[in-house]
Amino acid sequence: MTHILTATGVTVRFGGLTVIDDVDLELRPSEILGLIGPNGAGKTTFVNVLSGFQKPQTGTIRIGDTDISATLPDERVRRGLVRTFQAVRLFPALTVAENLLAAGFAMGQSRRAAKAEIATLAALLDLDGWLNTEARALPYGVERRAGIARAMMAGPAFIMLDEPAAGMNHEEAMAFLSVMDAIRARGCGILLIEHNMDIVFRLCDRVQVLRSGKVLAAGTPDEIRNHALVREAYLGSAAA
Amino acid sequence: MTPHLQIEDVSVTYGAVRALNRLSIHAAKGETVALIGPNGAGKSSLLLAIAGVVPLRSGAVRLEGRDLAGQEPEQRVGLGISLVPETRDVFKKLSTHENLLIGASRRRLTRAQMQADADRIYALFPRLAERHNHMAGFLSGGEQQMLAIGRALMAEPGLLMLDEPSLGLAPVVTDAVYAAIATLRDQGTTILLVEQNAARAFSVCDRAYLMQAGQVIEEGSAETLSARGSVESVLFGRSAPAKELRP
Amino acid sequence: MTLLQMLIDAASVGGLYALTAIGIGLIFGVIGLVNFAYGEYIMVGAYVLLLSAGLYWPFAIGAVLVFVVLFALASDFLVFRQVRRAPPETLMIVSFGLSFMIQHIWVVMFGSLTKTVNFLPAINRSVEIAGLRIAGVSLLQIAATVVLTTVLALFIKYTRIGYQMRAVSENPRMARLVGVNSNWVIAVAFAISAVLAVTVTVLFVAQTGSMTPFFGVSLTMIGFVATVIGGMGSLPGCALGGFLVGAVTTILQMVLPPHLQPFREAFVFTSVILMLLVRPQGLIAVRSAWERV
Amino acid sequence: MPDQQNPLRDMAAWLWPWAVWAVLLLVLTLIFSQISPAMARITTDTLIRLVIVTGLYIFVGNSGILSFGHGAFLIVAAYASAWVTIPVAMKGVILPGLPEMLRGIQISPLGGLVAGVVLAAVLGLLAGIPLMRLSGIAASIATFAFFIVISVIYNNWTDWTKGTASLVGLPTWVGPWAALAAALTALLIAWAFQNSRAGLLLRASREDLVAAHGAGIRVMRLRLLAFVLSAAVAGAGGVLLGHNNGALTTANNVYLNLSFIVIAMLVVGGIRSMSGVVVGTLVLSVLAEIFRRFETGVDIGGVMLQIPGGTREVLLGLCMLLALILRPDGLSRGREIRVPGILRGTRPGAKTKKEEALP
Amino acid sequence: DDTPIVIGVASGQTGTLEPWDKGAARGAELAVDDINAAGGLLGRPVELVIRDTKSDPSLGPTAALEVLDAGSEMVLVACDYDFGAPAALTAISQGKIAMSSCAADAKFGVQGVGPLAYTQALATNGQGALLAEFAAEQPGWDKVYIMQDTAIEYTKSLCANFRKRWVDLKGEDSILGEDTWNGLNDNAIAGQISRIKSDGADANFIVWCGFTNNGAMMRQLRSAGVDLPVLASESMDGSHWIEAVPDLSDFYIAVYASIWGNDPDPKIAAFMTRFQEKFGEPARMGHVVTGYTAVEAWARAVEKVGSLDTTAIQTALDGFTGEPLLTGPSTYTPDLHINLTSPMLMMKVTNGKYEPIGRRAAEKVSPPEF
Ligand SMILES: Nc1ncnc2c1ncn2[C@@H]1O[C@H](COP(=O)(O)OP(=O)(O)OP(=O)(O)O)[C@@H](O)[C@H]1O
Ligand SMILES: Nc1ncnc2c1ncn2[C@@H]1O[C@H](COP(=O)(O)OP(=O)(O)OP(=O)(O)O)[C@@H](O)[C@H]1O
Ligand SMILES: CC(C)C[C@H](N)C(=O)O
Ligand SMILES: [Mg+2]
Ligand SMILES: [Mg+2]
Repeated sequence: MTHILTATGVTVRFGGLTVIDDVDLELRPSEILGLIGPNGAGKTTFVNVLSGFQKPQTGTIRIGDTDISATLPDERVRRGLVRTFQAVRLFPALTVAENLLAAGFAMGQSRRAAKAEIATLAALLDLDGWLNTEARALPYGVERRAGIARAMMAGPAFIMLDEPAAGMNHEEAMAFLSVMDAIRARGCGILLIEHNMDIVFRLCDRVQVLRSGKVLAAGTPDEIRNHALVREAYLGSAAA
Repeated sequence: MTPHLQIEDVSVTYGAVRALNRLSIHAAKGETVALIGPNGAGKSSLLLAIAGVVPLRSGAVRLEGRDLAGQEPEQRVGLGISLVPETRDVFKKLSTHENLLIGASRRRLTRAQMQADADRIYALFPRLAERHNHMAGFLSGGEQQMLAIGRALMAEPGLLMLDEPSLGLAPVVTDAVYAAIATLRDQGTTILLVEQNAARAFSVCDRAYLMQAGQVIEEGSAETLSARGSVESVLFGRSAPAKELRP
Repeated sequence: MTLLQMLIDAASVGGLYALTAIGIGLIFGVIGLVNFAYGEYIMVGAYVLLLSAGLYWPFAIGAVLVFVVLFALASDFLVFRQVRRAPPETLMIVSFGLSFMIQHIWVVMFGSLTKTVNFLPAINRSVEIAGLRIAGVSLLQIAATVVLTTVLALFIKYTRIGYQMRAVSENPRMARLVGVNSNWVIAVAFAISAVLAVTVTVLFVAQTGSMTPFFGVSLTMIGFVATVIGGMGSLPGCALGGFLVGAVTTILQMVLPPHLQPFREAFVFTSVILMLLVRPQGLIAVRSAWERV
Repeated sequence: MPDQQNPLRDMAAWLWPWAVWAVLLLVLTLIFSQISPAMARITTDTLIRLVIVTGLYIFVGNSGILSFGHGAFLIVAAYASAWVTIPVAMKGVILPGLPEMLRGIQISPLGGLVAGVVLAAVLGLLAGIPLMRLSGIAASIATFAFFIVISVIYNNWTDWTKGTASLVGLPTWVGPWAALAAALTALLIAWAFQNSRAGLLLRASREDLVAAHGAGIRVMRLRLLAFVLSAAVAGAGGVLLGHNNGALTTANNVYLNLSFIVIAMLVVGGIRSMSGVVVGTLVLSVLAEIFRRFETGVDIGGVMLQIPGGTREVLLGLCMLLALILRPDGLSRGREIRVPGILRGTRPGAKTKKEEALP
Repeated sequence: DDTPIVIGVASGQTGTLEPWDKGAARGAELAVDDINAAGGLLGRPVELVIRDTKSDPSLGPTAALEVLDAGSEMVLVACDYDFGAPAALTAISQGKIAMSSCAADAKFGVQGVGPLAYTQALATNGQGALLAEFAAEQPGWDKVYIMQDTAIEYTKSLCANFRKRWVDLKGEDSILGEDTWNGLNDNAIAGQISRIKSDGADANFIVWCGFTNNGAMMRQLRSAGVDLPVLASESMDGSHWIEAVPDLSDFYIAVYASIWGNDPDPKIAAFMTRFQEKFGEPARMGHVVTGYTAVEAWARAVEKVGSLDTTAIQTALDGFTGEPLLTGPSTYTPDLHINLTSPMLMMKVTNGKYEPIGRRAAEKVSPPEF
């Protein structure tokens, strides 16, 4: 059977502030699920919960039937659940190639297999010329793509991308659509956080909208685009 | 008439990498100038060079005709130059409010004046008001971006440099930011705007430069540039690292 | 001996450590510099006190204050300013090298033998309150710690230069980009830490009457341990850490059976490790010590 | 042909940076050990310090955590070797408190070395399990505390260590050549580790711990591995130290001072490369020796040059500061010796091949 | 043949041991002057070569090798077993005699270094017994409180030996309490003082086995109002720390020689005057005489056998019985290369003034156990 990533009843509080309030989410293989919402809605925090960087007050995370709520982040990666960071966070003193190699090694890949995978991903994400550049010297847009490549090195079953297209211009963003398709074609489920609505509406199978930690709406891109509350609270001119 | 900002023949290198190559641009007082170019074109490097945190290898940065060589970054802030860096760099261990206050470091303000200025920022970004006592490091990505912009505005700069201000912002907030940029422009602030979303930038700018590989390749008003279609061709090219000085 | 007396003794041994720890904690937690040379500020002050021992005591302290503040500022200007952007381990070794150098300059000037001076013997006398004995110096140490911690914590929290200090320590480049004169702000922090060092000097010399060019080292070491277990970036944490180390030492000294007494330090430092394992961010962890992802 | 595989050449390229230092050290040892017995001893001292710095580097350089605790491994290994190598007759007099089993045996120097290294590694493992959970300055302070604990125990564990007193009777088999062999081995271990998978992963975690977790790297395990390896190598240095002096003592913070000197050498050389280890150790050792000579007086062209007593340390400190101010990333700037073009060929990862692989 | 005979000094001319070792080296210099003034040794002039170990035990062998390179026939090493042993081991491995000026641990000798190692100190066995016997004679000193620094072997061994002899004389019950501190770490001893005040309330005197930082400890003790007599030994000698204690009184100490210009032994008094003349300052510790004696003893043995043959010199040294040296009669045996019963000068301090009480030697000394 195909495994599904499920989160149920997730609540996160910081002191008196409830940042995520009883949110459920389901992500299937080969599916692109958009997670959108105003700034500070709790999207990144939710990804932190899924990836194990944030312990929720309540809630369970499952892959298939296995409860992974108690596992550490690196363990979840080895179970096929990877993420990128909103602030990218490459290993600054390592070259792009070494960044990717490290991710491959962490999954126990052989040097040979890792190198082959690096070549594939570099071509996919337009990183070829940058492989021998130290990560700290990368321009912002390239840094983001390298971050995605590093996450993909793990050969994940589910990938959570936190604003992957930030810092890309319109043309690049369109090229990026094909990258997403390629990833999806590998059978990988994608959780996509993005403020670029062009991308979200073109790419996603489903969209879930968070506001103030609660699910405001969920449905197909078209339903969301026309959802009155979403238009007002979030989309503004992008709704056009 | 001397332009407000004049960049003459500026080169910037990082070790063996040349990020800017004898580049010249200018901006008149009150003008809004956009810088457009693919990843690695050197846009951020240019803003950092103007702010004084990366050294020039050659050329000069002039503000109202005066060469800024030897002026420390903090002194340039005193001259009215303010930067919103693309890495945001909010002070994580300071509260939101303190981050705003520190933006006004170079202005001799009373507490009341400072509070009034901060309130204007809160009006622009209501989200920050809700989080004014939060440690900035705990803010969400977009909230940090708002804070970085707000902090720069607190300096009441004569020359505002924005490096991808819409990065990570929700569409409604991006609208608000661009509305604010338009207001500042109308008030006479000179603005240097780096933006990936060319159409968005063109909606507010008077003039734009197209940059590639550390050089200006085209210059003109928004209309002429988009009419010529050169924007697409530049932006769609594959990005590659800047040329090394040595083989 | 009563339990209360034991606690008082514990506090009086901890007093000096606490005072040292807040000085170290200010530079360490606020400016982000591990300054091994802090102990040398204390040390050089003691020698100024030695040389000015003939003066009426407020003048002697004044002389120390002027000298040590200038000394600390000079160390910042000549050394630390040159390596502002260096990686942290380099900064640490720079401060270590500086500390080493100052010690040996003092050895060349004064010899490595203990020097003694009978400074303010009056405040060293014990006072007895309700059968409990406490040295006057210890009372002053405890009072100084409490007052200085409070004043400084408020200063850092609420003044303009206070948040500028925190900004500079976190991101010096960005601080300059918003117009903070980081050199000035750091100089102020050094000057304040020098004032704290002088407090330690005065009370230390009054308590022990002795000095060597090396006495700053063990104080600094304990100061660092105290700062880290107390909680970096929190001055009350530093003070608490200092009191704790002193207290644990004293209490162990009193409760350990004689054949285990020589192992006292082993017990003290085992408990340091345990505390760190339980609370890696320190006892009074400031919220900013955590990083969100 | 770019795709041609040449394992021998790859191997040579891999070894090159190490080999260059090995030859240099060999030549230096050859020259200096011949000058005089005192000079030979100074050479030995320097090489032993190189072993210790290398040991420290294996952990610090790759994990990015500054350890003040490695002195503990020197102590533990040196005493372990002493227990098994001091002649039985002497042990009866010097260490009557030692258990019968140890008192009755005397094994070869090599056996002593193995005993020391193994005990250091075991201690590294036991201490590492809790300590490696910490990061940053808390980890550094914890290693420092660990050092104090071990040193205080050895300082007062009279039956086994003679407490604060010197323990004598260690066979003095260590000379320049033994030390050189040890140093080269240690450097090779360090080199192999930093280029291994584990080495890369650990360096990644040094750069960004959160991202490392996010990439699935098991940081604690890797740190522990490096810690144990580094303890073992440092322990070997401790054993050599003991058998070079013929006496051991833990009194008066000798190991604490040594620890700081060793850390200083590492940082001055450059904490992020093996070359830094060698450069830092050699430069500081040579400077220390030169200044020491000046202190006792040097005859230059008939003029007696002498600096006042105690200035040696001042000058040494000054040189250290200058080095760090001029080169904050260490004298080596974190770089390794470049592999010459003929050896590099086109190894996997080199540019040309990648470009051909493009669609 | 008038090539000079070289005597090497490899000890801590700077660092922790400076007050002891630099003094000893200067004492040795005076001895060399004396020998040369009297026509040299075996008709040859004598010369001193000094190398600093920086008070770092691991630099000992290097310093020793250097003085041996310079042709040393004998090597004078540090005033302490732990600091001196490494240099001494190097010297004897090259077949030369190693002398410590004042390592008082009996291990410095055949058992702990080797048959060619000697020390001029009075063993802690003797020092402890001497203190106990002195105390037992003082009227009203019946109950003792013992304070011991745990930082080095010397202080531990001193206190242990005092204890042994004292229990012999006055019984176990006369010890009211014992406590320790660590001189290298502790700055404040409030807890220990409180305990003296409670447990030691009935004590008549305190035995204080201290190493460094004595001024700080005594200052705290006295200002806490503990005015009991304090009894100490040579490691606490010296003019450098007493100013820390206002009007130090009721302090008793056993020293090798008085540095205050009032040594009752005219030979020593004269020596101290010469010292002051030669070096322009008074000696800082009585230990200077042991540096002198080290050279004196070795030269005496050389003269006796008329050669520089190490084995012969060793035999001659081992034959010393009550050999009159500057510090008093000195005795060695083939397996004990340290004095057990030589005399020391007891001094009493009142208002910061050191007054000699008189030289005495212990009557009953328990031999060292190894
Ligand atoms: N560790 C924390 N401590 C306190 N508050 C936090 C913490 N982490 C997140 N928050 C708060 O929770 C809210 C949600 O943050 P989150 O980063 O999840 O938002 P987001 O939806 O990703 O927003 P954006 O689109 O701007 O990235 C924010 O207001 C933030 O201030
Ligand atoms: N710290 C650095 N060290 C070395 N090279 C650098 C550094 N910063 C930037 N570069 C190089 O300088 C060139 C220009 O980079 P810059 O960041 O200015 O580009 P950009 O136009 O802002 O790109 P983006 O649109 O992605 O932000 C790039 O080739 C980049 O690799
Ligand atoms: C205190 C020491 C430096 C001197 C003492 N005589 C000893 O043997 O150790
Ligand atoms: Mg987010
Ligand atoms: Mg940029």
